[in-house]
Amino acid sequence: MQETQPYLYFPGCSLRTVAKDFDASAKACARALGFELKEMQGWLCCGAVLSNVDDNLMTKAGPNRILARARQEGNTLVTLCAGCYNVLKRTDLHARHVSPSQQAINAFNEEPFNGGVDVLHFLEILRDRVGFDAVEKAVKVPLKGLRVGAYYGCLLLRPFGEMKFDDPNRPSILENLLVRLGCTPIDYPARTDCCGSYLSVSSTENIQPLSGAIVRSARSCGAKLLAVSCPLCKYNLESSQLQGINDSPPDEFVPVVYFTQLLGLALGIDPQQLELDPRQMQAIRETSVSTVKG
Amino acid sequence: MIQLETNFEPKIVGFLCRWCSYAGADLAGTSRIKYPPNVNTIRVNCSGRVDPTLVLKALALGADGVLIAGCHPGDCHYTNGNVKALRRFRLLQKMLDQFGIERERVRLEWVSASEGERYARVVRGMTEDVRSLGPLNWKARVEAVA
Amino acid sequence: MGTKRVGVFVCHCGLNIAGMVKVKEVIDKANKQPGVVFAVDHKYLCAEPGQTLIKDSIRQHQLDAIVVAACSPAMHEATFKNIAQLSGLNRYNCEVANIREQSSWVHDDSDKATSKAQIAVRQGIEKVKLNEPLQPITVPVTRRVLVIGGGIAGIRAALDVANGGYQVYLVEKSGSIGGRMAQLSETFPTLDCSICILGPLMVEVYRHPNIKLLRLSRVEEVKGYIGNFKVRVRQEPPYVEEAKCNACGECAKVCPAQVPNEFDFGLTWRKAIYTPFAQAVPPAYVLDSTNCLGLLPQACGECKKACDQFGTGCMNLDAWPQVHELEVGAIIVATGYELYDATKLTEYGYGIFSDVMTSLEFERMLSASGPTSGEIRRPSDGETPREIVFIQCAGQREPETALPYCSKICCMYTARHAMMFHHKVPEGQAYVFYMDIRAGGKGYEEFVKRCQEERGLLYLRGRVAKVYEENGKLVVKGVDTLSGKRVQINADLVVLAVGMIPSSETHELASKLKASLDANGFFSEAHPKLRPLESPTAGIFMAGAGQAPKDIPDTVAQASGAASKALDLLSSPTLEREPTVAQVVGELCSGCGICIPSCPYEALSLNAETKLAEVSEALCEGCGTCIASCPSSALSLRNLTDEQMLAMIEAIVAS
Amino acid sequence: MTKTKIAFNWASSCGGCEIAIFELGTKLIDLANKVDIVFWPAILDYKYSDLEAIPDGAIDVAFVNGAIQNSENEHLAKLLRAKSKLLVAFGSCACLGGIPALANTTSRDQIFASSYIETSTTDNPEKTLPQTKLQAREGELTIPEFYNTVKTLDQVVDVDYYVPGCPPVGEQVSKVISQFVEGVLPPKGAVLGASDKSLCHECKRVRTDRKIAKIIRTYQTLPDPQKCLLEQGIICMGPATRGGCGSICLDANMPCRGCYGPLPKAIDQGGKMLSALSSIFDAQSEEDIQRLADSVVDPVGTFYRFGLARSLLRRTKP
Repeated sequence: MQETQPYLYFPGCSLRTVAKDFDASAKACARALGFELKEMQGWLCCGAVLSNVDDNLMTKAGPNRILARARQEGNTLVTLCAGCYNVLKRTDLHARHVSPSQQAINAFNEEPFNGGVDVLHFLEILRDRVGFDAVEKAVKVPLKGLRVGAYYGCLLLRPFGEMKFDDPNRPSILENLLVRLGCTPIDYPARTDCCGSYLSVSSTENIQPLSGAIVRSARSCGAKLLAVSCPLCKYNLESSQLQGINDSPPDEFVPVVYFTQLLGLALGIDPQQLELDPRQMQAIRETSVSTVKG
Repeated sequence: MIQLETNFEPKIVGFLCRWCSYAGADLAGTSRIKYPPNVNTIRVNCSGRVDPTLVLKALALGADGVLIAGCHPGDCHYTNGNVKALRRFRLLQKMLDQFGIERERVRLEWVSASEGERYARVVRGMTEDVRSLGPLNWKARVEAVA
Repeated sequence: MGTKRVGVFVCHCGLNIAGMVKVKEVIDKANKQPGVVFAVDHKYLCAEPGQTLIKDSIRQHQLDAIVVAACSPAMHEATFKNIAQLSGLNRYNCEVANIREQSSWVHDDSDKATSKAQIAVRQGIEKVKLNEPLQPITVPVTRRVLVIGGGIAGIRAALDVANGGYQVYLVEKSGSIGGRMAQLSETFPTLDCSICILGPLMVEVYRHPNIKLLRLSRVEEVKGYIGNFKVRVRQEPPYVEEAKCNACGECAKVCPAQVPNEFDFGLTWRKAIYTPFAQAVPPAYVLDSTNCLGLLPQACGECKKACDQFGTGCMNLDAWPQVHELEVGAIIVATGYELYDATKLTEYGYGIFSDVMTSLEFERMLSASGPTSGEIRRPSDGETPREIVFIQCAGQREPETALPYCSKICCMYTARHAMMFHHKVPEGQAYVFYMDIRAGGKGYEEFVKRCQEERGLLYLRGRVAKVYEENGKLVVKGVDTLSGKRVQINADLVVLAVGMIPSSETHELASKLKASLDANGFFSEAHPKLRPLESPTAGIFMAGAGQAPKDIPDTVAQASGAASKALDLLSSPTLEREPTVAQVVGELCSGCGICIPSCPYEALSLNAETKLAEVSEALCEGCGTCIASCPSSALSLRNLTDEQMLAMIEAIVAS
Repeated sequence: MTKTKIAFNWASSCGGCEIAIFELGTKLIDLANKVDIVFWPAILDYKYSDLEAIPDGAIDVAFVNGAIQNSENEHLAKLLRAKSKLLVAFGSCACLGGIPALANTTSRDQIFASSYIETSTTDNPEKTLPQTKLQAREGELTIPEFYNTVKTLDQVVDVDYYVPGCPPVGEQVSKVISQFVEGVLPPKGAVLGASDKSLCHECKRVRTDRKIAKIIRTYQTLPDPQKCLLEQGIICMGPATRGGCGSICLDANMPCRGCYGPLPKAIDQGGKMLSALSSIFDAQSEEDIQRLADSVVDPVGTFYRFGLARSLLRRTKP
């Protein structure tokens, strides 16, 4: 069950800046579950979702370079950020068959890449390699009664034809994990709605209607906490509440955490190490019947 | 010995079963799907008609590859002629390994009457594989080392 | 044989061939081949002038054999063989070289396409030189027809053949004929009551002296060939004597076993002993042994007691399945359709939200004989829905996730559903999400227009992104591409126009029939334009939605067409078979017997005296598997001998 | 009457064919009265010069056994061809390449390496390999050039008749020779001393159902002497091999190895046997089929034990 050999790991920009907590908690969880996340050599920005634009080859150069380098070190690459996962997985798929665009990219890059890196999400490692049973066995502090709304967003799931990660309309992988941690996952309609993504940069006013609606939907279905796997989603879901443009009173604030942080707590890892802030901890303690230390 | 000729065009003999694969090839035609012209086909009633000896003969005569295509297992117009083809093919493959003839050169594929796209894919794939292996040129090879 | 005078005819097929293949060069190359005394090209060889050209040239140049380089032999081989015969040649002295489907249409380099065509022609020349003149083998025709499937297609086909004076076996897997049409309430565009127009036909089938109806039956095995099929049909016992049963229903009253009624898609219940529906034919009860409390050993037997006491005593609980060995000359496949599994369309939440239903379930609800006797009610709480959303193209025209094709009838019945809803719930509001309206058909466009103009009926051009439940309502989120606005409807009921797929057992049946299926699992036709009623496998014809999604008029038309095809086949007592069968060269055969098991038709045997192999020509299908297995090369396939194979291989390799 | 002038010669062979002629025993004496043996290095000392001295076409019939594996074999074959009216390929090696032709699965270099360097019994520190020429005190010494590919007799000279067998069985040999003495001969190119039907035709074993569920090798079992060996899972070349040998191997409860060569119409003995054998594999699933195919150890050596040089491919890929 437990993997010993380290997994090659691509952190991505956000996990080095705004999402250090995602990175830290994931690494801590991995260790607790008996495997290592080995950071790949010379990684660079995945190009984010830009590289999904087909006519812009330049944006594809980066991810191809990343995968070409990863290929040196192995043939699987683990990601945490849903955005990086989406970009890298689709870049690999695209590279697998010959196409003019791929040839152009390979002509441009110093090292040609023709696919063959299995880009995996940390969740897939937990489910397919470690196994949820093993995860459940490793749980020290079941998060009993913690009512969590899993939020997927778009990038993990779509386009379905390429991602094939989970059912794009009724995904379940996060819920299945949360149950093993003792949580009570909340089903709410907006689980897979778009958070607004980069509109938070270009046109902030559009975030409220989108992310706000998601938070409201989750709250109305009884979620006390939102679990995500994407720094941008997290930012949007939080800012839509913090910006004050959210009608909801502060006590109805729904904290947003990374699924790895909940996993960490359940595995008995110290909240500081998981970089959970007080507000989040408070929300967790309030609702979880079990005693979460720290 | 054999110097690789530039822009080498593989010569491939294709034995296609009339009910599935030949119809599939025709469908590729009616659908105007493009594929390389390197396979000339011989229409047989069933892939089970294809005697391994004929494959050997084609190779000895100078073919760079041989493609045998029949109905998917279970769909044979003659119940299980394709299974008999498979029995012969597997043993033939083993023997061709000993003769040093690359597996890419002699292939058995299942192509149904509705799989025009698949037929085109098979031909593309095989032509490219054989092209990268270079000419077989059996007679010359053998005489070169007399 | 080698000294045949061969003529080569190269067809331009307009520009289909000449546009890519350099016909002149093909001619020149052909002229250089030994044995070729004449070669000519023509714009359309298959048309009258072309055929005349062939005929005249054969006479003029005393040709012994011809090669026609044109479209695939699958297209016009027969035509060209006929013309050869008309011109005094043996029809087997004609070969077709495929330079269209397998050359001009699939290559874009004119030179390469041309040289490939030249090789194809050379193959034909080498082969035809070694062809021997043959006479077709004549075999008797069994003048009976098997119709598989008792829906409207099967019913129509069976009646037409039966009225034509031949005996028909009609095999139906369920307890009654009628099929899908029996489940419909009305039919578009005329709004006829479906069962009212179907019912009489069902009864006609039941009463017809030439039709033997086998319900609860399945085809187990199909042997033989066109004109002489041997079919094994297994019939489950109804445990009720059809003739005696008067459908009094006493048995069902006492039956303790309740099961969801499949005829109503589980919207109602039935007993383990039941009649499939009110107008079922035959009008007799059926015991479904899988849901019965137990027959072996008998667990309850209440039904029999009731039947003996109050009914006609027509029950027999010790009945066994029957196996029928049928001999028929033609088979008509009318296996119909099912709906795509709507639970796979997770965005709509079918199977999760009880008020999301399929169009066929809604159809039952509209039906006067249905679960709500025609009233429209929400399954969840029995309330009358006010806001109803119809989603067209559900799981259709979606190559990536569901069905790539269009089911053709959904636009029409959805319009009808919306209209019926509005008639039954005048104050209600109906919304229809559509991609585009496909109303090709007599009176169809007019019908849809009428519906669209109905008050309280709103057509929205766009797709639905998701459906979810929120405080007792179904929230339907979609987009109206005409206004460019996202729309959200809080609906009481959602109806999915789910796509049609071939019946579940189609693939299994197809491999028994050796009939090929298309990429979507429907029966494929011999030619999409010219032979739409025939399977590529001779003697098998198709009718109805088993071949492709279609509406009732098309189905009925196709059924009558298939029937007349079958009648045509049966019209003569004998039929000619390809003589290109296997033969044994006695002096070469050593009687090793390797070939015997290789024949799927038991056409090979060892002669009792000579101990040598011999072929029964009537049984041989000419697959040639035995030829490959013969270590002495004593077996050969007429007009596809090893010599000919070698000649063709050489033509390919040596060029 | 003038006696028929006969020559015997051996090329690359084991000498068994010579023994086959001795097998005639006392018949040899009667033969000696009818014929006049002008060249027979196996039993009398002849030099090339003796053969060269014979005027062209002076020999009535020359029997050559053995395959052509070196330049001497070829030289003598050509010489005899010139000197003789009729040339007969005698025995499987001359007709088909025979056992020596299994060398066609490897190459001269590999053969030299194993014979002169690798084998444990070899002591050859300088790794000296056979040279065609060598300057010695006595002058230039030469040995024949060893060929990469073994050939059949008719691949180097025109052959009139073929007598297969490893070796050809005794009574057949005497029949054949008397055929030549009496000069009653079939058209050129005919196979003498063998049947035109497969061994199965004369095999006395009982055949029931043509099915093979598994392949066994002779050392793994004691076969039932009554039943067809093929049906017992032992690969018997009988179906694809000419009869006429009197099925002596089968009488010894051993499978036919194919020494009498391909049947008249068969394009390729090995290919035909492969097809026949796999055709009766009792397997439907991909796995079972693969398993059965894998259980055929060394297809080339089995199906072409005697016929490799005469086969369609003739040798493995150089």
